[in-house]
Amino acid sequence: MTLAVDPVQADILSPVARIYGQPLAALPHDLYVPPDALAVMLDAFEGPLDLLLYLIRKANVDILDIPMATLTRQYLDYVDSMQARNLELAGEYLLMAAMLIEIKSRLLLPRPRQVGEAEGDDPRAELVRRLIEYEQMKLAGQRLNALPHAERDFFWAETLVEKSMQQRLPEVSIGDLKAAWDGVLRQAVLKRNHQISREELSVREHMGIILRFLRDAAGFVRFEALFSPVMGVPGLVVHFLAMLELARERLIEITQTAAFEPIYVRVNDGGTETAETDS
Amino acid sequence: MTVEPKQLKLILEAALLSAREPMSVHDLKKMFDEPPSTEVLRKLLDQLRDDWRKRPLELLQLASGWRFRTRAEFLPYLERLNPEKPPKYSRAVLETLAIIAYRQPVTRGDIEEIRGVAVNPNVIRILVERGWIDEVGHRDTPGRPALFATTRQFLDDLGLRAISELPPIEQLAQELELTHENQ
Amino acid sequence: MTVEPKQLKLILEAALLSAREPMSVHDLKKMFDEPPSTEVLRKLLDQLRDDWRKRPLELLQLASGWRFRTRAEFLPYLERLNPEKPPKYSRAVLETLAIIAYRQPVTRGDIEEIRGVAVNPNVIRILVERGWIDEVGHRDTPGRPALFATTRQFLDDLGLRAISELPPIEQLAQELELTHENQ
Repeated sequence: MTLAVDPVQADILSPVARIYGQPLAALPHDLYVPPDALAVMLDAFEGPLDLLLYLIRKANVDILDIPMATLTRQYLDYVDSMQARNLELAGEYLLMAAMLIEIKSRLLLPRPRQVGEAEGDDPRAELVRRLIEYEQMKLAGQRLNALPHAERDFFWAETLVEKSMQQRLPEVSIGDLKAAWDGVLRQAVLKRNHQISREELSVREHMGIILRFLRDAAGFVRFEALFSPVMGVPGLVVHFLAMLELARERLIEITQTAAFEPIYVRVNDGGTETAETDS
Repeated sequence: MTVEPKQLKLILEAALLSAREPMSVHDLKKMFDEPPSTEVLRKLLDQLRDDWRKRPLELLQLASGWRFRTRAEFLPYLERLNPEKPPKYSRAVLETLAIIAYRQPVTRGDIEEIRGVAVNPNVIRILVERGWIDEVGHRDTPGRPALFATTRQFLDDLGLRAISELPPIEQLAQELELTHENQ
Repeated sequence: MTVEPKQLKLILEAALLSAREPMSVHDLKKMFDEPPSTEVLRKLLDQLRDDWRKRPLELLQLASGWRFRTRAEFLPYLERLNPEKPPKYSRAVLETLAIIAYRQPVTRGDIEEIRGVAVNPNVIRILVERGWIDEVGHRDTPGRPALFATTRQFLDDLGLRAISELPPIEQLAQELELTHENQ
């Protein structure tokens, strides 16, 4: 598409109206919009460029071949009616009016066309560039609006996560435990009222195991039942030591009715009998 | 411990259905002691998307990750649940958004030049509050005007992965010409 | 227009998967020009709940309506996406636990003697509820105080095979001396 640079031909006011080189017998019926009607649409336009685009589209003329005289007259009619009703809106519109008048007057001045003249030398070029860019953005805005929008055209999945279903328990590491023990020891040293002695830990663990076993058995348990070969020799020894320790601390009761009779063990439930003699 | 693929997919599904944000592959990996490879995750995400083909939600890959959304066909029903209609954006807002989206980063002055009118501060505020645009810097010209650009959330909310997925502007120019030829 | 049951179920699913609140049958009816009967809706909701039996979410009927919720088994994974700082035990709890672990079986009196302060009953309760200690008997002394020992679960939770795998007490005694000398 080329710009029709003949100023006279471009001016739709001239008797021979041409649009895309097509002569028009009469102006399109909607080329002229009465200013009163425009005033009704006062707020419908986003600015002078929007108004110009409207006038151009209404006139069915090519944006690249703007009939400056008609356009300018239409535009000024509109601005007049705007000014009559709403002065403060007119600032940008007036600036545009001045620009249109300037372009029109430049087009009217006959000027020989130079060879190799750039299109940009058409006085309308800058206006056309701005109109095209504005229209692009106007259409782009419509396109964006047509895209599905979150919350308007669709909703995100939103399901419940109930964190409270999963109770978070404090974590304790072996290191924490050791640090706590160190703290206890330091306290104990400061108080100097407690003797810390070397101790075989596993005996203590087996004391717990035996007590738990006896508790669950709830009554006398045969001595042998407390030992299992799977413990291995070291395990059995520790287990036996644990039992002796328990007896010494009077935590369990060991009974035997006569020599070589079965030995029974139970938790010391506070009965007055003592089992030490039998152990 | 490694999680087997079937279980893995269920975990991804649980996470994506309950997430309040799009989840990137990087985010998803955080759920595992021994995270599956990016390749495995992508494959499972694709499978998941396929699994949901006939379901009322669709799994989308957005700018900031993957997220489930309701399919458009259910909108007429769902919108009745929210009597509060989402705001319709004015032409001023939409045009400003388009200029920021297609010409970013731009200053208020750039927007005014393209639109030919002063920018109403409310228009910028609406877009900033929606989380769709933000200030990304200042142009080194007198007054050091703020430069605006669209955010990740803008892309996410429009279901796009990148700005390049916006309706192309070249196409608009073509349409412009086509419109003329048809007249 | 009436919607056929299959489509109806998809609409319900879309609504429930994207709802921010539990939805009552009354709410769900709002989506339709000609709402299905309460009976039909309940039947479909039951079906939907069944459909999701093997899926990572469960459809729950709560006091205020129906809602999809992530199944508990997936929470440990989701938890990692937004890790909250794990709660910590107080020094009293840790020291009591250490004493029980190293000196078991011990009575409350033993713990008090070692720590030099009275044992808060809550401390024992916390550890019992955690399943890390339990009563294994009573000492045959006046008042027959309960004896506490650590449990198998304590070992499991700390990744130990036996109490003997705790940092040995001899070492602690040496450290004690060293600490002592350094003072």
